[in-house]
Amino acid sequence: MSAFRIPGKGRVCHDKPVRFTFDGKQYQGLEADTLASALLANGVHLVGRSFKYHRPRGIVSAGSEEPNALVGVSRGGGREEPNTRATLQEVYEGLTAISQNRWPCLHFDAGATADVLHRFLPAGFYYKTFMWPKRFWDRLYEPLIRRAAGLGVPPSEPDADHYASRYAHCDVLVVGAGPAGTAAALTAGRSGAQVILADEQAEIGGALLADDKVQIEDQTAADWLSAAQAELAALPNVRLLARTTAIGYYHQNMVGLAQRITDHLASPPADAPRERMWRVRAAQVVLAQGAIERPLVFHGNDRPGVMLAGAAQIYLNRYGVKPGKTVVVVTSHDSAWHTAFDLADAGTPIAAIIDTRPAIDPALTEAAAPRGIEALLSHTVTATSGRLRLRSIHVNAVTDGKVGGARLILCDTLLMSGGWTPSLHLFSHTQGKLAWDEASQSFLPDLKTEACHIAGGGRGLWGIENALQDGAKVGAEAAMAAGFNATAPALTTQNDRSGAGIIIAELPTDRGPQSTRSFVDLQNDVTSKDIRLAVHEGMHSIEHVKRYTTSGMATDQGKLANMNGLAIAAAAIGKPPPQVGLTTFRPPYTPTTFGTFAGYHQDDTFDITRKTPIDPWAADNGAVFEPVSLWRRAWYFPKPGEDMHAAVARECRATRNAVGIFDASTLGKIEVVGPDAVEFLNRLYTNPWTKLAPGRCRYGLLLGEDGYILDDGVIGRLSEDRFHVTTTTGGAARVLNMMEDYLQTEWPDLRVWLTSVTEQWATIALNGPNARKLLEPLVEGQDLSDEAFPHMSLADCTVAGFPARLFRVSFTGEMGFEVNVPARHGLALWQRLLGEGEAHDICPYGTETMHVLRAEKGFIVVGQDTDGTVTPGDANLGWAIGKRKPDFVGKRSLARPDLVDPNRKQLVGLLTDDPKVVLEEGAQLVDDPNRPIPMQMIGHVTSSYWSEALGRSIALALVEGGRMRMGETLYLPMASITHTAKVSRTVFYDPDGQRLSM
Amino acid sequence: MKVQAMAHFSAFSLLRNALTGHKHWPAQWPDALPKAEYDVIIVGAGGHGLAAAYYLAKEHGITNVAVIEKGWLGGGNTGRNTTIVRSNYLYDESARLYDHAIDLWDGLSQDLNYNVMFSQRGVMMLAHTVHDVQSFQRHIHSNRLNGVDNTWVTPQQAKEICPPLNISTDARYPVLGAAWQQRAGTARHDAVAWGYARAAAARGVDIVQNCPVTAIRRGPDGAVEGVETAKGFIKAKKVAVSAAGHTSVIMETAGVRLPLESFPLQALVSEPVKPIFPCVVMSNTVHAYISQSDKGELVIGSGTDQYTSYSQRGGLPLIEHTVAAICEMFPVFRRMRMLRKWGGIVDVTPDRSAILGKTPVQGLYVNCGWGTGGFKVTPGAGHTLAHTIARDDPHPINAPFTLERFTTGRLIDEAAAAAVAH
Amino acid sequence: MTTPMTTASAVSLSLLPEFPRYSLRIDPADVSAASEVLGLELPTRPGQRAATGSRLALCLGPDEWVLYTDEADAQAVEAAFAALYPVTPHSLIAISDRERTITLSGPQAAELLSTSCPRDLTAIAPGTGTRTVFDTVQIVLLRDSESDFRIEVGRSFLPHVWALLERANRELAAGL
Amino acid sequence: MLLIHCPYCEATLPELEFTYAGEAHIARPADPSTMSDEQWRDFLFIRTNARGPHFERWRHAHGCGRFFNAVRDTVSDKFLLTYKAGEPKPESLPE
Ligand SMILES: Cc1cc2nc3c(=O)[nH]c(=O)nc-3n(C[C@H](O)[C@H](O)[C@H](O)COP(=O)(O)OP(=O)(O)OC[C@H]3O[C@@H](n4cnc5c(N)ncnc54)[C@H](O)[C@@H]3O)c2cc1C
Ligand SMILES: NC(=O)c1ccc[n+]([C@@H]2O[C@H](COP(=O)([O-])OP(=O)(O)OC[C@H]3O[C@@H](n4cnc5c(N)ncnc54)[C@H](O)[C@@H]3O)[C@@H](O)[C@H]2O)c1
Ligand SMILES: Cc1cc2nc3c(=O)[nH]c(=O)nc-3n(C[C@H](O)[C@H](O)[C@H](O)COP(=O)(O)O)c2cc1C
Ligand SMILES: [Zn+2]
Repeated sequence: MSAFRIPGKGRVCHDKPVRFTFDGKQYQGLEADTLASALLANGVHLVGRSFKYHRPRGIVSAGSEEPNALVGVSRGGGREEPNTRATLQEVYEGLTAISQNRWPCLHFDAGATADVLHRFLPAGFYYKTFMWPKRFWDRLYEPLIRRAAGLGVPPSEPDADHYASRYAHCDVLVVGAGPAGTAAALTAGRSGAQVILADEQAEIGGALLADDKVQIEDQTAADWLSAAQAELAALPNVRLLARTTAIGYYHQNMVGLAQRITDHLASPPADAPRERMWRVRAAQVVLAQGAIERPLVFHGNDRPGVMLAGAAQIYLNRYGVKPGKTVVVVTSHDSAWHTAFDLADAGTPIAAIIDTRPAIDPALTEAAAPRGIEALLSHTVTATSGRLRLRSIHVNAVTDGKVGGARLILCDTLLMSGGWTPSLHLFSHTQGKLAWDEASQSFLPDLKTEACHIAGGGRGLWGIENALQDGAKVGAEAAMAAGFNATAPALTTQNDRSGAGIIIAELPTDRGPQSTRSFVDLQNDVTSKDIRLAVHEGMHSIEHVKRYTTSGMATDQGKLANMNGLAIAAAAIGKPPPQVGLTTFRPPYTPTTFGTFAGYHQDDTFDITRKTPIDPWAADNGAVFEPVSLWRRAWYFPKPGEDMHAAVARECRATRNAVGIFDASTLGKIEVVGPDAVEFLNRLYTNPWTKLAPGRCRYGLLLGEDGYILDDGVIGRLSEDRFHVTTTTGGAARVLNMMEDYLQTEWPDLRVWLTSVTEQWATIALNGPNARKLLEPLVEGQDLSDEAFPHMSLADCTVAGFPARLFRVSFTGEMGFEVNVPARHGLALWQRLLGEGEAHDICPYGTETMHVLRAEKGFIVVGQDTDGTVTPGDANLGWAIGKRKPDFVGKRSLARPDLVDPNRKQLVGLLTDDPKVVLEEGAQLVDDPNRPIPMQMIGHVTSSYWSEALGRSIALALVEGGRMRMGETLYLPMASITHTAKVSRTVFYDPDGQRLSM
Repeated sequence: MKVQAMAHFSAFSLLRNALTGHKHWPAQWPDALPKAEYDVIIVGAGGHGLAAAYYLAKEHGITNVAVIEKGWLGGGNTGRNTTIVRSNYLYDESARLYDHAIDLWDGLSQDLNYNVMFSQRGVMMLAHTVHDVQSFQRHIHSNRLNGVDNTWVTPQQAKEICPPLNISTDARYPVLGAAWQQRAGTARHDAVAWGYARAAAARGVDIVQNCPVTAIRRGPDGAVEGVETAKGFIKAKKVAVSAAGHTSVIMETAGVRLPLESFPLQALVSEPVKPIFPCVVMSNTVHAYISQSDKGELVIGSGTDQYTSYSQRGGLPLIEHTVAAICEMFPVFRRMRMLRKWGGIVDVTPDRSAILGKTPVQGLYVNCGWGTGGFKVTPGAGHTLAHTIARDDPHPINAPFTLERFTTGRLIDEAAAAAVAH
Repeated sequence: MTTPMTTASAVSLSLLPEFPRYSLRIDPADVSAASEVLGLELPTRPGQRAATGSRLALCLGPDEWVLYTDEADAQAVEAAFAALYPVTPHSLIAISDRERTITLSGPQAAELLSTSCPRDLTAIAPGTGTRTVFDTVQIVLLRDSESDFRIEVGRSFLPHVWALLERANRELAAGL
Repeated sequence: MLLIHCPYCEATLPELEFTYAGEAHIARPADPSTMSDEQWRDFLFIRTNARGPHFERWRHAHGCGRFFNAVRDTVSDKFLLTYKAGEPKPESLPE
């Protein structure tokens, strides 16, 4: 046991030693220690280096507000992380931590030369320098700055852990489980309300964990807390969440909680997530976050050994650790006196208590005397010394505002308290208004925007009894607001060490303003001088001061710095603090891992991958897939040794010469039913539908109201009142939503109903001269002859014994059928067709072959040959417009001046002069390749393939005035070569459509 | 005309001032009280408005100018964006405008005598689908012929440029390649606003902060007479509104309704770490944008929320999605921590391109609609806006960005072409 | 997908085979006609359901219901509505294969759902159901008892939902 | 994440079930062909973009499927009111 650990004291397990290493050296801590308390117990204060000047830094706080004690923690397997707060990380057997932002080591850091040069590196120095010579910025200055900046080293391997999430709904969410929060949760819990109580500490209790003097309801704080914990745990309507930080207060009482689940365990169970994001929706929220102690700003206030007084009390009473050998306290608030007394009583010599106040409660000085503590009122600290650990301080008397001569006091620990700041971060997330309280020199909650209540230290109350009673009262209010009957118990205490204080940011000093180095933001090395410089340079908004100095922008987000920074800035500006105001608090309350935000969205469940019923066959048969919207689709089916080109050429040949089989299940399908179905389609699609006979289908074109092509597909009329509409794969959801929108809001009088059947049907396309031969024997209930079932027909029938909706359509120019069967039968039908198809040289093909074959026929793919700026006319689809229809969606837009411009880009074919050259999709066209850059472009290639059927390349392109350029030679300047191509019609293959009935 | 002496910023002046305790730096911009009348009033002290004021003074000799800001200068989107600067836009009009901006960015620190930390670390736009590839190739070819650098890189090359990138072919959104613009990069957002403010102020421009413009006043002939503000009426024959998300509210007071909607756009930073991320990576498919600032934090951008809002907040689900996407592309970042997230109000037009030029009202100019991507154009927008105001006639570069295009249908639809944000 | 088995599961999950299922859309004014045909009173508030014999109807929206029945009854349902159409137009579409059904049962079933479903599950009483989302996937959620739920999910979304449920189920079993 | 009251389901439900559908009360003209280019532009593109109470449409897409109207304060993001599609624009708004 080390000299700094008090046997038997605190809430740590004295019989459960735990070994860990820091910077490679092994230490021993106790179970329930944090890394910080364990290091302090081993006499280690120096734990890190500051951001800018690389100054040696020690542990300042005992909570999540810690700016200095950030370490790298690793447990192998990609489980390494930078910037972990030693004050929150619990020790476990084998914990490995290292210090950061130092080279070569913590005790000797070359980066500390920045400290020597600090005069040349004031706030914003980089805005004023590094501009000459200009080219040095990218090559020299910036890389140097970057290397010096940053804190820890980022992980280099993928994280092996996983993360979880939960939605929760409750009547009352209590954030913070100090006396106020605990009492609130108890009161609300007893009323029967559903309660969640969350605290970011490992144990609930807050201030009670560190107070062994106070008696509550005639019990010790520890006993009362145990009873409260037990009662809360036993209430079925209460959920207790320790190690859980409320990170953000979002709209309408949704609070995000980040729960740390395994970081304190030596060997976490495999299925346990590391962290979990709770998204809690609460009817009422109680914010009982307590208050954060303010550091004091004075010359040399950043040395290892200088610590917040409240933190020392926590280390002493909760962890049984003494902060040092000889302690001095400097304060403007009573609370630090009690810390000094506790330490003295535990055997730590207190050299002096320095209080800036001229007069205080005499009870305090009276209590100091018998403990042998020298009490120095109206005094200040003007300097400190010691490189890696505090050695001494200068203490001066202040009389009538004048700072007297310095007296040297030797000490290794200086505890400071500048008073307390109510924690209102979450309240501020709601855009609730704060009001300045002159008496406590702090902001208190004022106008609320959400159903929330603030209790305890968060609204400036001091003392355990106040906190308990306020918590109980607010807990009852919250429960009642949520509709429960609650009564607040009267909780009484003895030995409650309530007190008072004044707020003081900067200690009086005898030093000239230029020779002080008084830190306001410890991590970012922002001094009071920097803040004054910013104001001096015209930064009169606190937001400018923040950004110019970076005060409050470090990983503690100004939890310690903001109020002191404000006080100093306000004084420099010459306005009272409330007129200057605070910067905005933003989520998360404390830094939260990306993994927690990502939750389950990791690896296989990062995003949905939709697969068709036939996908398993494709996967088994070597398909290469491509993602199309959320779907994965078989792209092509290479045989061993084939590249994409060879596979696609083979698939194309087979389809044109025999029969190809294609999984078209991803096509969107909507059934449109009702007496007004035809009218509905007339209004929506460009085409006329009235005359389409049942049993027949037609290509349909859908525009946005802006006149540009939005989607297309085949629409079949099943009966007078019933249509089967198909959409593109990516457009399915969008089109259905658009249809519902028009139906519900523009034309509610139409009697039509829409049902998505995309997933109801598996769709298998058969294309090729052998398609009918293959299919005919398998079909029952429908004659497939040209007469009975011509191109563009549909029928309900049976295929291979499965109920089917059969279309005769073709997207390839070959005779084609699309068989829809209930999805459960899709795979069986596919296999059956493949089996039967062997005799007909069947070949499965993927989306790439489908694209080639349709391009040979000049069929467009919406989204590839169109891009949201293409009209039907541009795409040669003027024929698809019902000329006599008075209106349809997008019609009016087509008459706008720019949309009737004859020089618009129009879809044409392109044939390269060299038939072997396959153009790049996206290649730009010019009519004169000899112009200088910027060269005027007149179009671009939208689709381009090797056409196996034609034995040459083909392409589609959008070209200005394209249809008037038939036969013209255009140029495609590439990086190192210019291709030439002639404009052609878009139909390259079988222009007369003879193959459709072959 | 009161022209403030601007202290020259340099390593030497820094040294000299260090020796005298930094007591002699003048204010970077004085707190101006509004005069009764100006030649030109610019509403909104974002980067764009300040840049316009600077170029009015510098290039057109018009210095009787006020920039009127409702809050603190640079506190709008200029102070809350992910600082991506690039010019590899598809359409000729956009490419010219954004490339004009890059030309101005290059040398801006020296021009303003303020280090705006323009860092040409390169921007990589990842292609995850065949469609992405087609679209990016179209951009690359178009850019080349427009003289804008943008090249295709393979997944392996992408990984060499950006080592944390996951290029596994098993990824849900595998990297099929990327468009890479080397001249692109980032700049320090605050410094841009401050640098322009300081340089404009030094040329006599008044910067009036904490002074919301409540209305634009028009005379009996319909022409602009000035602006109503929280500090009273201020006269000016020329008023330019450059108020990003708030533009439509102000323009409405002049009777001009605009095709604009204001959406929340969120961004976040991680805790600062040692250099790990050398360039900018954008993925439009998963809506995530990332770079590392000179201070070491990862700067990450998200997509817009679905509903319009002026709350500068935005929702949690979107942020969760963005962070998940970042972790998917860079699995080493899962243990990194989010330090802070915030929102901005971005003004979006139907074609996702800006409106920059004259309005139907005599003497009223507008610069808006930059949506999720106008930081990069700050110098270019300011420069051409100044030209438009000074000559009452657009610069050829901003001439296509008119309001009329929404009537004629001559849209500049970058979004339709590529679904590109930032 | 065959019915997978989970190990170390806190909640027992199973996948039901396809069964006859219909989407019924009809003008709210005509509901009684449909009720008559169906032989059960169609509930008119979203979330409510009614059952008789093998037939169960869940109201999803003001003019939308999902109907369940068994194979033996399917033809009868279709025929009855076909006969109704000329008098009272409506839309009845077979969607037996559109979705798959996952059952969840066990005391922790609601907790399991809460890992990805944003709804307040206490507000979904046994004997009711609703359309909602699980993660980013649209589902229909039916609550059969305090501890028994059904999720109906579009078949291509099933693997995603299933994977999430399994992961979360293991997590519940781990107890942390 | 917002909470939205669906006037059809008569329940207040998470935003994730809803999709935003733009400004409300912009009826599609009965006969677009009679509209001038300017009028048509206004219909297509010009929006109020109100700062404060905003009349807008939402769809309970993953619920009852209905489009409905809402008044939401775009400064606080708070819903003041929701009502069924087709109902008139409310004359007064709740506090
Ligand atoms: C999260 C986020 C990420 C982004 N990422 C990028 C990116 O990576 N790259 C990129 O190029 N762009 C990005 N953008 C967009 C970019 O930030 C903006 O397009 C750009 O900053 C706009 O500059 P501005 O000067 O026009 O507007 P702002 O900087 O918003 O300036 C407008 C000013 O007008 C003021 N104002 C408003 N109303 C009034 C009034 N009534 N009276 C007086 N003053 C008024 C405002 O207070 C504000 O200061 C991003 C935006 C956001 C929000
Ligand atoms: N040195 C001292 O004597 C001292 C110090 C502090 C408080 N107190 C006493 O305690 C009383 C305050 O009691 P209280 O209950 O208001 O505060 P508290 O400080 O006892 O409890 C606040 C609790 O909230 C938790 N918390 C804060 N933010 C959180 C977040 N975002 N998410 C989850 N948990 C969060 C903290 O971990 C802490 O446990 C004061 O009135 C004072 O008398 C005494
Ligand atoms: C590029 C960039 C980097 C930022 N880096 C930090 C940072 O390191 N620390 C920090 O606290 N905030 C950082 N911020 C966020 C700002 O603190 C602030 O949130 C943002 O400017 C929006 O302002 P608001 O939150 O005050 O509304 C950064 C912002 C930007 C745009
Ligand atoms: Zn609903």
